[in-house]
Amino acid sequence: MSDDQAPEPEESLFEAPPMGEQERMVEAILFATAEPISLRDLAARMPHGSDPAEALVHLRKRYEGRGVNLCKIGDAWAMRTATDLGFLMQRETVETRKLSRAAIETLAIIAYHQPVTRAEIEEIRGVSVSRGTVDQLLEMEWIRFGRRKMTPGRPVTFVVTQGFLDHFGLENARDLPGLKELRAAGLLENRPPPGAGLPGPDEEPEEESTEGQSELFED
Amino acid sequence: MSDDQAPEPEESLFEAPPMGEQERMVEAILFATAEPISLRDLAARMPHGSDPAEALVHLRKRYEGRGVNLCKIGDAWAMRTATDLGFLMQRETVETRKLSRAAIETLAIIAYHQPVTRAEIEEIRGVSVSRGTVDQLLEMEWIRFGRRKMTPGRPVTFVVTQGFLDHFGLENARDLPGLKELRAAGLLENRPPPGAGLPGPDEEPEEESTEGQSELFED
Amino acid sequence: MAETPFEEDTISVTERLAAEALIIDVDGFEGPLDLLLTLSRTQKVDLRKISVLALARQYLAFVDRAKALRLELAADYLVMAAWLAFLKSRLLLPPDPTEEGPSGEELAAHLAFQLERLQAMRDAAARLMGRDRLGRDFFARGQTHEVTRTRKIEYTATLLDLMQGYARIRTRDEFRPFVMDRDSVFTMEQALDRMRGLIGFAGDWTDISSYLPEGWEMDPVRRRSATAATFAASLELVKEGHLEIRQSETFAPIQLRKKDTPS
Repeated sequence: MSDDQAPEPEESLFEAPPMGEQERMVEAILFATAEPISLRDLAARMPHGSDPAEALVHLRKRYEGRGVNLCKIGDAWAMRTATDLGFLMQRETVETRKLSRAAIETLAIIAYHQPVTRAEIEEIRGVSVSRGTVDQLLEMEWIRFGRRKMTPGRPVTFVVTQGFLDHFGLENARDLPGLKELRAAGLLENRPPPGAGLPGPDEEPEEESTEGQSELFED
Repeated sequence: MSDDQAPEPEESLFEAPPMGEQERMVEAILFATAEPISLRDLAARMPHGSDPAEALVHLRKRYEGRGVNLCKIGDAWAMRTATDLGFLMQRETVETRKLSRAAIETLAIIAYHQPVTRAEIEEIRGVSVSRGTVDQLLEMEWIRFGRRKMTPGRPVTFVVTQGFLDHFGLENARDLPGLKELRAAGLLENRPPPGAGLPGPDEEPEEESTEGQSELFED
Repeated sequence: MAETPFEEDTISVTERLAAEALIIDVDGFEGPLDLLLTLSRTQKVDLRKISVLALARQYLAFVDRAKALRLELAADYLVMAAWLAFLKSRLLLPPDPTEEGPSGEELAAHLAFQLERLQAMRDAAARLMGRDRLGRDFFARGQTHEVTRTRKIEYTATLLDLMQGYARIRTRDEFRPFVMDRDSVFTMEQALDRMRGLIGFAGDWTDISSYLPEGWEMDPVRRRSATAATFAASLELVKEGHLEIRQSETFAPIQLRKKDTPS
C-alpha cells in the first residue's frame, strides 16, 4: 500500500482535491472494477489527503433510485445494478453452480451462527458435514476460517466472507433476513443437550457463541 | 423476480415505461454489459415501445462532467472513465500470477511453524530452499525476518506478516487449520496406511506452532 | 393428548400411505433428525407445541414398520430409536427421585428445541437463497477498465493453495518410514568445497577414494553418501575445466588429476 503512493506526495502535500473531484475519482475507480473496493484501497489510490468516506456519502446519494446503485459490502464498496432491473439482464446472467441442500443449509448455519465450528454445524443439522460441502463453500469463497474457539481442542471456526455478502446483496452479516427474530426466539443459541455433554462451568459453549455474535454486531 | 415480469408485457403493448424509467434501464444495461451496445440491441432488450435514443440523450447529460461518461463508439454506446482520471486506473493493470509450488510450500511452512529458520524449512520440505524463493516472499511482504534463534550460529528466523494475514483473510496465523482439520475438510486426499499411524503427541504440528507463535503474538 | 393404545390401528388410510411413502423414501432423509422433523409435520401444530411423546411413538412405529418390511436402517436411525424408547419410558413413568440426570421433560424440551432450530435454519436458508443475487438479479460492472501502461506482476495464492501445499508436505512425512538423517548426508556443495581446497595438490593421478572426508570411510551409509557427493563434485570440477578424470575399465578405480591449464 505504502509504496504505491511514492510518486504522488510531491503535489499532494499541498492540498487534497476538492470534494467534487474526489467524488468523481471514487466514481471512476468503482466503475472500473467488478470487485468491491475497501475504503483503505480507495484512499491509497486517491491523492494524498483525500477523504473517500465523505465522497462515498455524496456518491451514494447521487445514485439513489438510479439504474445503478452504490452498495456497501462489509467494509468495501461497489456499484451494482438496481435489483428491480434484473429482468433486462438475462444475457449477463451467470449460471452459478447448483449447491446441494446440505451445502445451502451449512452455509445458512455458518452465516447465522458465525463463528461456528464444524461440530456445532453437525449438532444443528443432526448429521455429519460431508467433506465436499465445506470444501465447495471454501472454494466459492463464501466462507473462510475464523478465529479458533477457546474451547478444548481449540477447534477452527467458519465465518462468511465479503464475497458472500456481495453475492446476496447484504451490507453486513447483521442484515441477514430474520436474524433478530431468530435470536429473540433463542434459536441461535448453541444449547447443549441436557446431561449429555455435561459442560463444565468454565466452558459453557452458548456463552461463547453469543459472545462471538454480540461482538460481531457491536461494530 | 420472474413472476413480476408476467403482467408487464401486456401493459407494455399499450404504453412504454416513463422516460425516467427508461433512462434507468439504459444505465443498468450499459453498466452491466461487457461490450459497447448498439441502439438496436438496447431497444430489443427494453420493454416494447421504449425509446432508448431519447433515454441516451438524458443519460449523457446526466453523466456530463462526472467520473464516468457516456460515449458513442461507432454506432454503439458505452460508459467510459473520464479521460482526465486515467491516472487512477494504473493499478488495474496489475498482472497476477500463481505463486510457484516451491514458494507456496515454503510460505506454508513459515506460516505453520513460525518463527522458523531456513535450515528447518529445508528439513521439513526435504529439499533446499532457493534464495529466489525466500527473496520473492520477502519482496511480496508476506514474510519478514523474525528474531534470531538462540542456537549456534544464531540463525535468522522467518515469520509471516500482517500483509500475509490480510491476503489470506486470517485474523491470526493460529487460525490456520491443523492437520486433522485439513483432513476432515477433505484437503488431504491421502490417508496414511493403517499402521503408519497418526503423528505422535510430541510432533502434533498445530500444537507445536501455537507454542512458537504465542511468543510471537504477545508483543 | 389422548393417546389410545390402539393408535397404530386407528390411523387413517392416508396416514398409512404417507408413512409407507416415508419408508420407501428413507434414503431421501439426512438422518434421524431430518426424519423426525418430517414426522412432526403430521402433527400440524406449531413446532413449539409439538408433542414429543407422540413424535417418539411415530418414530418408533416407523422403525418397526421398516423392520417389518425388512428395510435396512442405518445405525444412527436405530440409535435414535433406542434413545426415543428411553425417552418415552421417562415421559410415561412417574419421575424416580433417586435417579440422576435430566428429567424426561428436559430431554423432550431439548429435542423440540433441536427440531425447531433445524426448521428455523432451513427457513433461513430458503430465505437467503431467495434473495436477489449477484449475477442473477443484480449485476457488477461488465466492462472493467483495462490499461496497459503500467504493468506490475503480482503473485497470488489462495488459502486453499497454502493449506494443500502444507498438507502435501506433511502427508509425505507421514508416509516416510524414516526421518532423513542429515548427519549421514554429505552434500555435493560440501564435497565441492572440500575438493576445491584439495585439487591444487593433485598433480598426479590419485584415487578418488583419497578425497573422501575424514571419518566418513568406515560407516557404509556415510561412505556411500560421501562417495556419491565426491564423485558428483569431481564431475562438476571436470566440467569447469579444473580437473581430469579417468577410469581404465568398468569397476576399476576412478582417478583424478589437476588440469594444468585451467581456463
